[in-house]
Amino acid sequence: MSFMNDCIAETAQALEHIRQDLLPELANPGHWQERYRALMGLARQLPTLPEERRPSSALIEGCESRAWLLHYFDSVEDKHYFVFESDARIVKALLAVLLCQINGMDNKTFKACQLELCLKELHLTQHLSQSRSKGLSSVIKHLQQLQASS
Amino acid sequence: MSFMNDCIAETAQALEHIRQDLLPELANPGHWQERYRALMGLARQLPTLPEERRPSSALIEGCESRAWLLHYFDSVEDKHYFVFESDARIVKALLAVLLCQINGMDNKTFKACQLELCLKELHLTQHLSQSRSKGLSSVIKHLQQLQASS
Amino acid sequence: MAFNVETFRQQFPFFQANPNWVYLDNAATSHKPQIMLDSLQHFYASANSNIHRGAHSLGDQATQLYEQARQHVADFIGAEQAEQIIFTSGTTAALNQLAFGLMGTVLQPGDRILLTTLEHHANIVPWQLHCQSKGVVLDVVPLTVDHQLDMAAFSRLLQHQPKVVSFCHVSNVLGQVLPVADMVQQAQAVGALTVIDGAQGILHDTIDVQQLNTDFYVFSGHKIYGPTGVGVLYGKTKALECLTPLLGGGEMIQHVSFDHTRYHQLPFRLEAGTSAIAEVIALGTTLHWLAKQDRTGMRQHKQQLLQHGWQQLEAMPQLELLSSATNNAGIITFNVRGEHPTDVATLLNEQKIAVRAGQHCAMPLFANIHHPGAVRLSLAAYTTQAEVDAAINAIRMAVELLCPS
Amino acid sequence: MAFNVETFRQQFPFFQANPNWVYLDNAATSHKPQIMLDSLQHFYASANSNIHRGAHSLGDQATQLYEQARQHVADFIGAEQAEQIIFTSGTTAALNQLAFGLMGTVLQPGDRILLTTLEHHANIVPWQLHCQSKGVVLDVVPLTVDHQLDMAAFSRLLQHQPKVVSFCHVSNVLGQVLPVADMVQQAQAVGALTVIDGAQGILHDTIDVQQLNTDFYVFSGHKIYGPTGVGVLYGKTKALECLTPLLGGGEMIQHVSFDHTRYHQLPFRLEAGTSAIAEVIALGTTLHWLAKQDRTGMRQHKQQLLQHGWQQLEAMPQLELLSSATNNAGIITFNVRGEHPTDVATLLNEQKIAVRAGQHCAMPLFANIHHPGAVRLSLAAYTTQAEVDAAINAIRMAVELLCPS
Ligand SMILES: Cc1ncc(COP(=O)(O)O)c(C=O)c1O
Ligand SMILES: Cc1ncc(COP(=O)(O)O)c(C=O)c1O
Repeated sequence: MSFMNDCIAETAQALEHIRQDLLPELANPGHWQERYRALMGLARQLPTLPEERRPSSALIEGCESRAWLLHYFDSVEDKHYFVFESDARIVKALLAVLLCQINGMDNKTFKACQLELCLKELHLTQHLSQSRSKGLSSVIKHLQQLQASS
Repeated sequence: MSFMNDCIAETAQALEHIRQDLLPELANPGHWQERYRALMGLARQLPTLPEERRPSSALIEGCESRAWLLHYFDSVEDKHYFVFESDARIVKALLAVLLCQINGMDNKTFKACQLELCLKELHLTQHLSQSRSKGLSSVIKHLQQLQASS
Repeated sequence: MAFNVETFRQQFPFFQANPNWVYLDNAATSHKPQIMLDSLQHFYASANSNIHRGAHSLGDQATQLYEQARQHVADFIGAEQAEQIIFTSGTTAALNQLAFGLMGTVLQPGDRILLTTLEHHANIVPWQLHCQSKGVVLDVVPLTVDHQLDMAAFSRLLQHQPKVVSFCHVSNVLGQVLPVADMVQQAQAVGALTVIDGAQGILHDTIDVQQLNTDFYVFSGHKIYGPTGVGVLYGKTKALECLTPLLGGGEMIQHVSFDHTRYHQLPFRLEAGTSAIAEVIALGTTLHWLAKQDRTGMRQHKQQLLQHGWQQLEAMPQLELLSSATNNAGIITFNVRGEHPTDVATLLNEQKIAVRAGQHCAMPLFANIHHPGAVRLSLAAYTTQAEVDAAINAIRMAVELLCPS
Repeated sequence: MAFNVETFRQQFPFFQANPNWVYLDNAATSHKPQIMLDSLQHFYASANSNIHRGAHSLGDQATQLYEQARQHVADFIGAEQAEQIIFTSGTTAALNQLAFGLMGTVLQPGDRILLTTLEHHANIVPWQLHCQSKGVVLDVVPLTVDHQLDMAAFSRLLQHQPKVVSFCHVSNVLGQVLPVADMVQQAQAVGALTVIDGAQGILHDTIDVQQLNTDFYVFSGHKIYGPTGVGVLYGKTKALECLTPLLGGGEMIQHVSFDHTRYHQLPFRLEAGTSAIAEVIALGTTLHWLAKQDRTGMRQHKQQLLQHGWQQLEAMPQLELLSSATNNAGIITFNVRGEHPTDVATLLNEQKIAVRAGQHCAMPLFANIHHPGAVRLSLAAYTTQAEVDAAINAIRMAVELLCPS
């Protein structure tokens, strides 16, 4: 578990950084290239989950790319943590933008959280929201199941 | 065979009458009702082939109605004869108009006869030629096989 | 405001193009409203792309239009979820999917299927095609002497505990409307899955598949003002999950290797290959439009024409009417005594009255009622009283020519 | 006179409606010429009727248009007789008809079928669907290290005496044109029936099925400027006669009773239910029009664009090209090293370049060449050099964003 503990901590740190520094940047309607540069940079800040740590039970199937989402609940601290990976860089960045709004929440806040609103925060370009929405809504569905069972 | 001999003779007589008296009448482009009255009258002149004389080997399947065509070659007299029936009156009349041009032919003439031209002689209204053409061309095909094997 | 047939009719360009024709072959196929044509044009001319690939916005847009059509169809028949709508190439394809897809899952050797004598070949042949090799037995509900479905026999045959009961909503020959809700209930009481062939029924009445509670309901686009090449297979989710796909191919598949193939979820699992994309979208548009029309008014108008026509024809002694005036979706079927139906149709056609004659893809029915076929006038909401009157006059003329007194 | 892409392109209204887009997803579906749209409009607005019923002139006219379309298709591919053209709902449906229809007639338990690693799922899954229950075995021709079909292995695998050999004319992933004439000859020498999946091949080159001598050739309308919802199954008469119909229903039938059903002759036996009438007619019109275009010029133009695009992309060190520049029908498939193809497609889409990314319904191929998928640019005769250049610039931008140096 020690590797995963490190990974959780590292991810949490990166997500917190993303939430504070990068999220506001994405909210600025700039040139599309700038938004993607920000997204790519953001993806690069996150640790890589090695292949052997991507169990098929964590697989979320999107259109043509795959994503893995692992969830941890620290009952002592009362905090929800996520670790994730995708073979597509843009998907990984989008997951980061979504999950940085949730990671570290206490159980009560997590259960009450309106996940669809987090999606809005993504400020995606129009296309991105269309073509990724299928993949992202599987993630949202998955998270909603977690909410219900937490 | 005596019944069929009568039938062949009766049919031949009716067809001859049709060829001489009614065919020219059909050639007159009159009102459509007149043409059909002529066709119906013509069908009524022909003997009826009883059900038990309609072998399935003689069945020519058209669109939604059936026709039976029997062929006899009198090698002594060198003459081709036909006997036919249809459950649709108009089909029977059309067969009569076609066959009255062929019935009684000697073998040489029959083999040389251009059957498609006989069809033209039918002077059908436009629809009739379209919707009946499928059924009539099966008849023509059948006759052509007879030509080839005679 | 009452339903106005002229206003409705004006939306169908066919009638402007063919002002001299009286079209009473609506059970074979319907004409198309301008909005359906516009939908096809719009899609091909500006939104055309393949769907469900998600690699570019043009494809996303086309996918949205396609999935919106699925929702429109679901709304039109009152389905609980859009995913319960499977697009096929027509009623025939839908019934084949059912016959093939239930064999081996729901239907095991020795099991029984119950059909009725009223069925169209499309609801007979697919079952036959697979029954023999699978050892499944077909039972058939007979008719009463007055050509009604024998409901007592239906109940009796259900005692054989068929696994599947399949019947038409409306007979394409007689126009007869079956008591489908009652039949579904009886069939389900013995544990059968129900299939309703709605090819003729879908246009007759507003339907609500949830209220009907049928497991499956199928229909064709072309008979309900939509394009050719598309049909609908509705099923309850559980019922659809029983179906082995009839067609394998692209996009129905989650994973393919040469050893093994894993299917996608519904509805994609049952929609192999590139769908009839433009046709699906145009059908959705058409049904969305139709749902907003005065459907009660349309039905009443058709009933009025039916009664009017039926009474006139009943009064003609040379005619034998096969369909009845009550409980009829808008079809008058008859024969001229002693004459072949195709002769009658030929004479009507000369007068530019388009009807159908023959056995209407329902040979077992005609064998049962001992007619060689029949002439069928089938009405639609855009049919006018003047058209019905023209048809009646033309029938009089045909009778006069066929049976000179 | 040389082929003029601008003149040709003007016939496709999609481009006027979408002047800002560069459409390079032609292998997924093609755009439609005005003449195809006009054909649909004309049919629905003035000639609409059901076919093959023969009861009225409107139906006769529609039937004539439909059968004329069959003749147009026969002429387009050089079929001996129109009756050898079966209309289906698409390539996928045609291949399913073949897989289902040959089982039990040509294919007996223990028999073998030979496919290739290049196949689209539509030419894999239908065979799998029926092979298992029928005890028929699939063999697969592998690729060489440079992604070419291993022709030595093909010859070797033929020694197992497959009863059916089925392969694509052109790979939808790599654009590779297979030596189909040679393959047909080799396969027939061991007594196999040959199936060519022409979904991509039909547009590439003028084809002559008699010269090719293949037993079957199939393709979809929507990929060759025609409508969705229609496809073609060509077969030699003897080969078609081996097929058990996949679909049962109306008009394929000569006689139906509840005990027994007798089929009609070809082609009707294999066209159950109301066909995609309008789509068939529009496809016929489209192919008739296409046959009169400068097809050599079109092919040369596409080859020129292919070479131009290929050279530019080859020169980019971040790219790995999967398709080759020779023997290629007009598809450039590549990956940006270390990047996922969907990311590349997303960045191209932002620049309004429509391409496809992923596994292109050919998972076994990607498993074989060890790529998670690829980006595919597929060209058509209406593609301009300016479009290819715009795509190349957009790829440069995508690379810059994905791999900042
Ligand atoms: C080689 C090949 N075969 C088959 C198909 C399936 O065609 P359709 O989806 O039109 O049935 C395609 C289309 O993607 C293809 O490219
Ligand atoms: C009751 C019924 N079922 C099935 C069908 C077959 O429909 P389609 O030919 O559109 O597949 C028809 C159409 O004639 C019908 O009337």
